[in-house]
Amino acid sequence: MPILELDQVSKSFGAVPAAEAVSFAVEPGEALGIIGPNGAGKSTLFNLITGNIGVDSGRVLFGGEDVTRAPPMRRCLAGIGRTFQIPQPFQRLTVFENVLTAAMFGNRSSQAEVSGDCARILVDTGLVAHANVPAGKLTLLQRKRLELARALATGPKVLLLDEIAGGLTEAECGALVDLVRAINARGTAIVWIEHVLHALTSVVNRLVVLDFGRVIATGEPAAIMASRQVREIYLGIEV
Amino acid sequence: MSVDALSSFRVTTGTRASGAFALVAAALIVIAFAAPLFVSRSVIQNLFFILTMLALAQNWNLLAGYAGLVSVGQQAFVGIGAYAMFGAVILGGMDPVAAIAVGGVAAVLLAIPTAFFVFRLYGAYFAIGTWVIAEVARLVVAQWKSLGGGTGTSLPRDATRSIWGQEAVAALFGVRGPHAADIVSYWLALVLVIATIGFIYRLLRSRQGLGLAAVRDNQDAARSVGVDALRLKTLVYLAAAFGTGLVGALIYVQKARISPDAAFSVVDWTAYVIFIVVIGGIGTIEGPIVGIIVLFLLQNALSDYGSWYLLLLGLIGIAVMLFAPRGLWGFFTDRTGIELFPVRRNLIVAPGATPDKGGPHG
Amino acid sequence: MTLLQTRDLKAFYGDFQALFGIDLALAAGETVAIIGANGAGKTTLLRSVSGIIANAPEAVTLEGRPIGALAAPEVVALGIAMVPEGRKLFASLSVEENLLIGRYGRDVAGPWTLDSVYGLFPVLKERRNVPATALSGGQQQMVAIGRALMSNPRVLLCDEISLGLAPVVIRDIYAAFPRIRESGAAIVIVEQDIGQALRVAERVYCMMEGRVTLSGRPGELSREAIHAAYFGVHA
Amino acid sequence: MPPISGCMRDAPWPEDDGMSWLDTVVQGVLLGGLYALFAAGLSLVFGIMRLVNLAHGDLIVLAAYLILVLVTALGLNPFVAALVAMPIMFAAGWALQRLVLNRTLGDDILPPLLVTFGLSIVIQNALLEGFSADSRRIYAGGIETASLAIGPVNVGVMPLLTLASAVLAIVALNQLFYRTSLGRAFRATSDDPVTAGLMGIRPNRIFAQATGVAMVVVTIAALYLGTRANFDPATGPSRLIYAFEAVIIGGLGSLWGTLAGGIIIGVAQTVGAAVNPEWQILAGHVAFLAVLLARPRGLFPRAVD
Repeated sequence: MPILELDQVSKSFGAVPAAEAVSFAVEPGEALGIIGPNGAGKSTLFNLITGNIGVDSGRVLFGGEDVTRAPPMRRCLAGIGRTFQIPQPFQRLTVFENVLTAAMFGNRSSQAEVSGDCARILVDTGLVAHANVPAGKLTLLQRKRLELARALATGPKVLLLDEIAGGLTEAECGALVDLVRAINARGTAIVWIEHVLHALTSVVNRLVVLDFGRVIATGEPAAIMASRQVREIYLGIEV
Repeated sequence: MSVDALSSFRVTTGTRASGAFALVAAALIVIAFAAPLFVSRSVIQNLFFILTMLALAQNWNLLAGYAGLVSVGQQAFVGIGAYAMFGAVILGGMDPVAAIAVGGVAAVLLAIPTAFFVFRLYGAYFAIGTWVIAEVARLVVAQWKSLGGGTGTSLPRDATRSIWGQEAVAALFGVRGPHAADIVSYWLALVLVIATIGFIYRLLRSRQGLGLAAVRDNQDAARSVGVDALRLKTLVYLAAAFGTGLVGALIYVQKARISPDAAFSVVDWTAYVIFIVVIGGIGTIEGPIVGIIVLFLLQNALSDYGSWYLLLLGLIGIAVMLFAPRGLWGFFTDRTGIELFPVRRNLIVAPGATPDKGGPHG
Repeated sequence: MTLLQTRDLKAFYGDFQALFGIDLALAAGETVAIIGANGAGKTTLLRSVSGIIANAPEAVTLEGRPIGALAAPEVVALGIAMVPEGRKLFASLSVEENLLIGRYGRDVAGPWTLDSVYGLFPVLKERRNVPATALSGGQQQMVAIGRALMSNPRVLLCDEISLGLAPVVIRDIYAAFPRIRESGAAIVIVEQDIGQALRVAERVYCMMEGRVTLSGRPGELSREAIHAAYFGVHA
Repeated sequence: MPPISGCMRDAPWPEDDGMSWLDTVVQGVLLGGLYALFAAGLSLVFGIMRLVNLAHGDLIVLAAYLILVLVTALGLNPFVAALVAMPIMFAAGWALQRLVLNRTLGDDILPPLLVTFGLSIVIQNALLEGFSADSRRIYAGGIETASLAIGPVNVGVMPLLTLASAVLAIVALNQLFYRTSLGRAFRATSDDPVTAGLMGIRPNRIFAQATGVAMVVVTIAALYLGTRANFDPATGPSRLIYAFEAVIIGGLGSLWGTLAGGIIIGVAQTVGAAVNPEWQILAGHVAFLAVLLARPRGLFPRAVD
């Protein structure tokens, strides 16, 4: 039984369709990638899954339970962790407090119970040296890591990553890939929107291609990248 | 960056400054309780004014400074708390001191239905919505004939002559009845302020407090990590109503005379309170303390200038909000980093050590 | 004679540097394309030229005159009009009102009037009293271009006009560009769709991660060179 | 804050027969015109810059005192005095926005609320110093007591003029909004200030002009407030609340909705007063809360927040 399933999910803003009858499923522990040109509706899809935006029609199922109408916090408690494409830290709280908030509310537990996990997550994401720095003072790349750390702290069964590899150097990208692989290895399913294809394809085992809010192809990364149609639409190059 | 153990870490909040302050605060509290021994009755009455306004300011600051709910209608709970106390004494024959608790409960009972209305409004409209609620409460209470209707009423003489603890204090300090009543009211105000600040400080250091701060910084992000923003804000709205109701009841035990226009006055119970918090430093516990001291000094300096006093207060409030939005204490703490009520959770990791295995991510 | 020029143009979003010193030139009546992957800094460049992002005065010059520090209202008054990314039409204004507001800051005689814009995009004429956001993506893009033309600009900045549009619609829109060029306006097109950009531009700049990695005439640039400049070494 | 009892003075109605209910409703509609005038300025400014000025009621009272001074010092007729006061109030509103309120605009809701609340206290106490706490009235001569018989109902000239002025003001504002270049700039800036800058619009100046226009409407409201009821430095807040209730009932940013909202509050108050004179103001508030319960976004929501 899939951990996350979208069934004919549609959403449009005025005359412009953001998602049209999008359907796909994610098995527990799977790593799924989502690619598509800018304006294809990828980030909107994440907001539909997390409940920050309501669907016009269709259903969102989590672990078999219909969460289409559930508010964001209930979906988080159910096990959906997400990062925002443009980092949204709690500016005046410290890095440690950002992660602590997610851990305490995401797992409904006390500060004592989760402080250890938060410290460990900060080490994993390379932020422990900035633990007591207000999040507003972090660089953009550190804020991206904080997004990941905060999402991890909620103890998610499915982790939604939104263009988290953009702007990284080779070394940073490699480290991120290792971390995401380690998280996936521990059983957390991954759904990752990304433009840095070499990072994405080295982790995910399946790709979904979105264009105009419609799923136009799904399959193995190698097959997808080789297909003429995907390269032309996505890369805009007459190949 | 392999995932490995963090054997020794601890989370601290206190600082050297706050440790020292705790000692000073303890000493101040002892002196404050003993004050009636060595200060005149008029000083006691001034201290009562300072303490009750400080308690109102802390409750308003909890709402606006920490939960982002700017209410311009907290006078509704001052008025309801006071009138419930009057009702319990005049109609129920209760002792005024005991009736203070009835004031607090009545305020919460009013806050539950009104929360349903005002939480449909946002920002400036929430503010004015709370003001309408206060106006409705004032007009309804003005219809309550058995408590003097629009012109108001007074506590019966036998009630004010024998409030709880009055004879004991009169005997202990060798003072007449009314002076003893002032001392009892003063002590109650002291207890109420300590309880209010204690409750707010504990709340801020709790899980709910962290959730509130997260919602204040970014509501969408907070909801996506499991924080139920509406539930937290409602919790704070009810807590502030309870605290404000208690203070309202206590103020009118000491005044012993009440009228709808006085008990629900937006100037006395909201305008002054907002200036205390804004000038002192909104969003901090120390701010209102600084603010009430500044207000009291200004009041004494300008007392015989009538409306110039409020005019100046308004101008200072505007200037502070425009040029130093974190107020006098915010200005001080930004430069010195000293916090008397620290809330920040600091993670101290022993150098080189790494976390131990275990826990859901182990 | 160079009409518009950027000299060592830098731009920051807080501590994140988006542009690392861009040198770009645009002659009167010339059409230049800027291509590059997502996050290359193309939009940041246009926002700096149009005055949404403030810069050093001499970082951007119009006919030699420093305008880098001017705010958007002053820049449009000098004749640099912008078609913003994502079109950004005004929801509470009709199609015609969106066009009319295009000349609010610069009302000068010139080839572009309501009628000539409707001539360029006939479909807009019948739908002129409809709220602008009720139109399809392609029609909204036409309104955004028409709105910028209404100020009879000397320089037209177009940001990602093919974003999220079907290929056939993109072709319709680009079909209007020859007439825009004939009207004398110099055009800067920022585009992710390389094929479209190469067909319409006289010169091309390719950007990657905040730097110009290639520039020249479309005919002279090989596909491999463009590929490398677009994706960087590891493509 | 004593209820404006004076206002009811010029609407005597017989006690019991069916005519009295029709008359009560008509008086309510006319009173609604006054509340719509209070609300129009508030609705205009909120529609453009999402700012609610808690000193709005006090600015109306300030304008009333200005008209009073012009009438007493220069011996002008109140209507002429109002015309003279309009440009002065426009300039005052323009300066207030440019120098003070523009600094408070931004994401945080605290600054505009606390600054305008402070402004309300400053205006009230400045007026207290200048004019003392005595109740004042602008005397408009014979017209105050003149009345017309329209069908079965006896209607005062001033209340009729008030409603007419409200409708005219809203028609004028709508023309300004939807027929002029400045109106387009208002709406464009309200939709997207950054892109408005690309069109050559300077948002800060637009906001100042919007507040200036709102102050002109405030001056009209002040004329009728001052001639139909007593006022003193402390009557501002209750006017703000009626204006607020009319705007919320009508729906944010919809001027015609504001007129409807004002009329609903007016009728609720006259009906409430007919039942028990002490319930006039309370009935208005209850009507507001009822609408808020049923339609939280007001009856004619236009501005989509």
